[in-house]
Amino acid sequence: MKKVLVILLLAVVGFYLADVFIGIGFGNDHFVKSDEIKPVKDIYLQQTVENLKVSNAVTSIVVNFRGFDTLGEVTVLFLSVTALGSILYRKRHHAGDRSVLFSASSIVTAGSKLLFPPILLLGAYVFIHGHLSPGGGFQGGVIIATGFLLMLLAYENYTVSHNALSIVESFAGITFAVIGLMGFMNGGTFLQNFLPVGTLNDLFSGGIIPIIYIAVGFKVAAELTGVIYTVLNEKGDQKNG
Amino acid sequence: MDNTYYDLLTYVVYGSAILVMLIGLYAVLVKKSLLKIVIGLSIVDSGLNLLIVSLGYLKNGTAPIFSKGFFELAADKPMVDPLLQALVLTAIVIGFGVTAVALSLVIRLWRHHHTLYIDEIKNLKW
Amino acid sequence: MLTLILVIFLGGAILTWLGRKINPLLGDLLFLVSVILPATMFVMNIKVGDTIAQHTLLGIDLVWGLSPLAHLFSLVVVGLGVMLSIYSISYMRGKEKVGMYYFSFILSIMAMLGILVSRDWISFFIFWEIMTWSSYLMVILNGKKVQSIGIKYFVFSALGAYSMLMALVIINSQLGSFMLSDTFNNFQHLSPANQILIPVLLLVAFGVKSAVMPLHIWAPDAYSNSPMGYTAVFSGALSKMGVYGLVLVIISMTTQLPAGSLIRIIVAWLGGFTAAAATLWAITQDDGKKLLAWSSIGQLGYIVTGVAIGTPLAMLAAMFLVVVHALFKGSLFMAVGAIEKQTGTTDFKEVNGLIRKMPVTFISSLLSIIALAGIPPLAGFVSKWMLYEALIQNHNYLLVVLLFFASTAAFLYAYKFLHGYFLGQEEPEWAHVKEAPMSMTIPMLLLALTTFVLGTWPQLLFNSIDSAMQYLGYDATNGKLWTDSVLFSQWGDKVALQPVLYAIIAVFLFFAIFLYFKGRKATRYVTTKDISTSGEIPKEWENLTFKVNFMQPFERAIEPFLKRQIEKYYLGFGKGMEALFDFTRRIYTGNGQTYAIYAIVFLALLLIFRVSLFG
Amino acid sequence: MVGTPVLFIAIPLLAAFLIPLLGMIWKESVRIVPGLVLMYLMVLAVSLMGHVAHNGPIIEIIAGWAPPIGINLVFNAFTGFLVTLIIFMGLLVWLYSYRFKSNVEYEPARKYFILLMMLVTGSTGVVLTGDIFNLFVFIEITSISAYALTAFYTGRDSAEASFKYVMMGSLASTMLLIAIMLIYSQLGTLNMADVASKIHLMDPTLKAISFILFVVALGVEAEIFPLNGWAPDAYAEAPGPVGAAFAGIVVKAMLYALIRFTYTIFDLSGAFNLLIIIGLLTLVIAEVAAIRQDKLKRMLAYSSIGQMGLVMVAFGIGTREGVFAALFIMLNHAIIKPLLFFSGSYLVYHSKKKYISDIDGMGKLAPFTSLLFALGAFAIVGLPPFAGFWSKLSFLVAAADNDMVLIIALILAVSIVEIVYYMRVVNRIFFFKRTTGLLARRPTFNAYIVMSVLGIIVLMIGFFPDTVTGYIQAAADSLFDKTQYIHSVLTASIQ
Repeated sequence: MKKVLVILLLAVVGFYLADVFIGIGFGNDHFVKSDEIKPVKDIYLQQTVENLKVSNAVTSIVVNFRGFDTLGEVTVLFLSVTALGSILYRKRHHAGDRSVLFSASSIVTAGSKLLFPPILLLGAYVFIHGHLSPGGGFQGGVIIATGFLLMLLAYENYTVSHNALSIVESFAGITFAVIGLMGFMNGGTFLQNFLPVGTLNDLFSGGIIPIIYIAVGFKVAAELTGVIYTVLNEKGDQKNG
Repeated sequence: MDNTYYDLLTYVVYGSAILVMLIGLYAVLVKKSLLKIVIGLSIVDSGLNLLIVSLGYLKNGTAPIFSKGFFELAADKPMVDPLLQALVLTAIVIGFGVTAVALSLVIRLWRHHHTLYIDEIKNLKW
Repeated sequence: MLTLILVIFLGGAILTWLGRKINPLLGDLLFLVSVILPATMFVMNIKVGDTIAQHTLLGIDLVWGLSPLAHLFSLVVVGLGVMLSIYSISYMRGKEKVGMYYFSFILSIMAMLGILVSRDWISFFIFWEIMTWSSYLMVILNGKKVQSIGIKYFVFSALGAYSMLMALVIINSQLGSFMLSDTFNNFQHLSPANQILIPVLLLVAFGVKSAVMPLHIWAPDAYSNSPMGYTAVFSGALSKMGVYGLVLVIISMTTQLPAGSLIRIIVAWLGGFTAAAATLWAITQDDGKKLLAWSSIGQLGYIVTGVAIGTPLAMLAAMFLVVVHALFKGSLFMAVGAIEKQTGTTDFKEVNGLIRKMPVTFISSLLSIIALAGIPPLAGFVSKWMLYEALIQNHNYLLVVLLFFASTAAFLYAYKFLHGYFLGQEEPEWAHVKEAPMSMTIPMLLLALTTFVLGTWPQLLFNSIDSAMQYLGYDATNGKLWTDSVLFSQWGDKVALQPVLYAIIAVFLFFAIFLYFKGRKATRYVTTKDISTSGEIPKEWENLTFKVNFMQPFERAIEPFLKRQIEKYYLGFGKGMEALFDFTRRIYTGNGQTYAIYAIVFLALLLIFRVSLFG
Repeated sequence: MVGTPVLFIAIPLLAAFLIPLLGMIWKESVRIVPGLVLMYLMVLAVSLMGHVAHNGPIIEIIAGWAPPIGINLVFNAFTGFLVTLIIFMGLLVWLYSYRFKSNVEYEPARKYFILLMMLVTGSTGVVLTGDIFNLFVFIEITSISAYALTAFYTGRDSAEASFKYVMMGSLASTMLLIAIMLIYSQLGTLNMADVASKIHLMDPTLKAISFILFVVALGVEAEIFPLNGWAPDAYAEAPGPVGAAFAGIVVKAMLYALIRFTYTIFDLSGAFNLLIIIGLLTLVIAEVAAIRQDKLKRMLAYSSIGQMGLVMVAFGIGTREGVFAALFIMLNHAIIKPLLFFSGSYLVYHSKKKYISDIDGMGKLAPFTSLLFALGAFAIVGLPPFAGFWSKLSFLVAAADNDMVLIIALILAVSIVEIVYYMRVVNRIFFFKRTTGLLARRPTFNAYIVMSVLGIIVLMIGFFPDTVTGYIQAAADSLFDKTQYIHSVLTASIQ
């Protein structure tokens, strides 16, 4: 009975949503046709080439145009790690074993060991080239974190130093915030670019954008690893916690 | 590509994105296991992200990257909306954060109640 | 100056409360100072005038002044306040929460004066609410039945206060001013609906405080539950604030209305019913406090009737009764307080024959009871006479019958009161009881004597009343208004003295003789246990005082009326509401999933009704 | 000037990232640094308020892109008022928690203070930001901190409360995102002022639907009736100071967002009626539920929800006076409700189940705390001469000016219900005999200071309401003046 009602309810909501979005249309220029409307995406696309010399427009938006959002986003990640720690916190004497109790086969362990460095390298590549190619700090960070996840799954006794994680995390965060504050130099604004932008499609281009994205990469990697580690260690050893 | 193709695609793309959201919502509203509810929330997020990304698509569009290849091969093609992609990036990260918190709460609830059956976890009411 | 006085009250209240924590004696001293000093300053310095002090808060002008009407009431407040502050020192000695008692006492005196000096609705309301919550603290001070009696009082007060608040914001929105004078002068500019709504709301507001019939149920419990030292203020002065408001509404508002006379007749009848029913209830009480509480309600009923009739004579009677009731009821409550203090109980069935133990208390009670019952030489008679006369002049014969019935029935409880405490067998249990200390008996006696004086020389008060009535728009009568009454026109103000004095002398002689004989015979104690029974031996604990079921035949006669307690309906309503509330809160099922469903339902509803919401 | 509005966000974030490092060096710093940051922000807020009063609104441009391209922060009389309030309350909550949490170990303490600071920062960001999507980000920052703080105590049912909160919160954020996308898909901009200036171009159906989605999404956080199931649980199960922070900070910020959408961004005429309807529903249901509670904090929570309903009705009046009244109620509520939570959480400190009956006779054991609780109770039900009266009066005056007689009557009737349950508690504190053997816990020195400060403010607003009304009036004018807002944002440039 309840299921039927819920389905009816969802049908109503879904109908209205679908109606709206199908009305908007797919793949066409959906903005209201009016002289007053100048979609900001056009400005972004234009400025990213002309002013920032960043070829990946998404990156320039994420890090520069809407860099403030990204600062918040990074904070959300940081907070969720903190929240996780606070929610799952236990007094030390509750310590037991790690919740992943099986031991992986030797193929997995050996393979993981083999794969771990390339994964890290790939992650680093992705976030270093965030302003040139698809990808960036978040994506690279996630890749690196999967490397750690692999290791944690493969090795029962693999540990990551909490202190190291939190130092990396903090430094990355501080870098972001401090670079943002350095924008105030020369009468600029928060997060404003103060470095030379170079030429389009160069590795060293885009001013502060790559620097921030690298910091974001480190931060995301550290935080995701932290999340995984905390959850895996729920019930687990508190050696470093 | 002709317009009827795009009209059809509109239904398919938006319809499926919204369907994914509704499936997630169904899980949230009906499934009794906390874990399934969290999964449902995360499915809703995915559907939403699909929806947003597809909203930014343009006919014949290309990725919003001014790489050398773009200037050489596709300079005449419109670029899809980079802003929506950036927003989706943010939304994904935030969704991740919320899911992590929700899962950790599920762990906490399991510790206390030794059940994930939501009808049994209602000490706080009225 | 006025501001200073109120600030002294406020500061005094806090200082007293703090002082009490340091040293009880310091607290007592501070208490006396912070009542008497500003009260004296008020009497000495504040003369009748329109604007004495003005403040602006929140862009609203708070104007304070003293109208002649308010001046009349302020005399009652100050007089009772000072007397009771002296009384309270001894009364509260050795009790708990004395600090809070002092604090609330001072605050409520301040609030009452504040109400009287308010020339705008906002300060009126502020002081009204301060009065409410300070008296509320008194009602629950003894910690008994706090949740039922206290909450009942507060709910009704809030009902009244919020009616007033609603009325005054409507007034402001219509007339653009919170000033009392603007309200009364521009009353005609209100829309017809508001012309009815506002007086009705205000009548509810003031009706609650003056305990008019359907709104009275808080009063008996609240009066009897608060400390006696304060109940005198409560019944004598605080309830008069309701009367003050009623006077303002009825005279300054309803007279401007076509439908006003209907409203007034209704209020007058409500007052009459209150008087009659409260008297019946008073008769059935076995506790002095309760009896007096009901009696207060009854007397307020008279006053309300007088105000509502609104002819000059009725008004005069009502105003006179306002002052006199404060005096004699104050004295009576003090007497009960003294008895409570000395014996520890106020139950008629337990306390007996205190006439010789507490003679001063007895004398003052006697005087006050006579005044209460409306027996000629004392002030109660004057006011009641004038009221009947006014009603007859106004051709409200049925109402006269009702009030006369009430007045006659009042003899029964008046007698019960006197007999219950002071006459009857002297029990050895109370042999040790002594007269209350001087600081208690003297204020009591003073008030009683004032009643006596006013009954004999009523014109002492008439000048004040007369200027108050002129202020309300009655014809200027140069102090001759009261000649409307047969009572005085026949006798004349000067001549009135003689027959009254004869009467007084006669009464006193009678009592002197009575007391003499009573005193001579009192060598033999007849206790309640000393009783012959036909075969049954009464047990130790059986209370065989004949005051048990004293009025049984009478009670049986009026039972059908008493059964229809309004309180039951209110209680039923309250219970029903709480049950409904309890049902409502089950919306919050505690299941997170349900909440999520609510959210989606809400979304769906909004989506469906989007067109009707947003066009 | 000692800084620019962006420091409200940047400094706490920097500090949050620094605290783990500092904590490795000196453990006590995790408690102190958030306080120092909040103190600095308080100074900043006050000085910026002074600046705004003379020089008009400050539009902070971020990353060098003038609106509508980049994100911007708007610090005008309205947002400045709320920011000052939020940071002030944050500071008090910190001060109160400082010793309250001194018996907590280092790890949780570090997290508690970081989360608390981020709760304040997120709320500040919600108020300051001039960008719809940025608003979403800050709402998420606030919510995640709130989820974690709700579940901070491990012993009780806090995880359950928090889980409900997460469920509702993430549904809300989904809807918020859909609404933002709808707006963007039509107008091609995310800047609030820009959206507001172009909203008339939008298709009415889409406009209404996106507004509905906003209402539902923000309504979850702003605790409007059918969406507030999580709220009483979260308030009741969170640590005392966090409950205070919810009432004093989070709800205020979230309600701000709802109001910003109603007043500035959308131009729907029916929106005000909707606010009144949901406000009344919220008020009535919450107060009705509050009267039947047997746990103190839960009762306070419902009361808080009810007050929010009242604020919504006041905003729904839609006149300048209505806005003034709403802001005044918000201010009073932000001060009084924390006072009640602070003192209340000491009154039931040793009680296991936190029942109201456990505070019988507390007046003797803990006179100061009890007195302040009573003061708060008197003030919140609107008894003169305390703070709540003036806001209630200004609300009623504003409502009466719009001929909302029945609504006034309903609200006053509900106020009677409110009086009943508050007075029942006050009666229990002062006039009941102690029935349990539980002792009172002596408030810490900091808690004394915090509660006294709040008590003094309550009295001050009660006796001299004009000390604050100037700011509220300026804030109301600023919210009401939509064209000025749009103009000042869209013409902003880098100085």
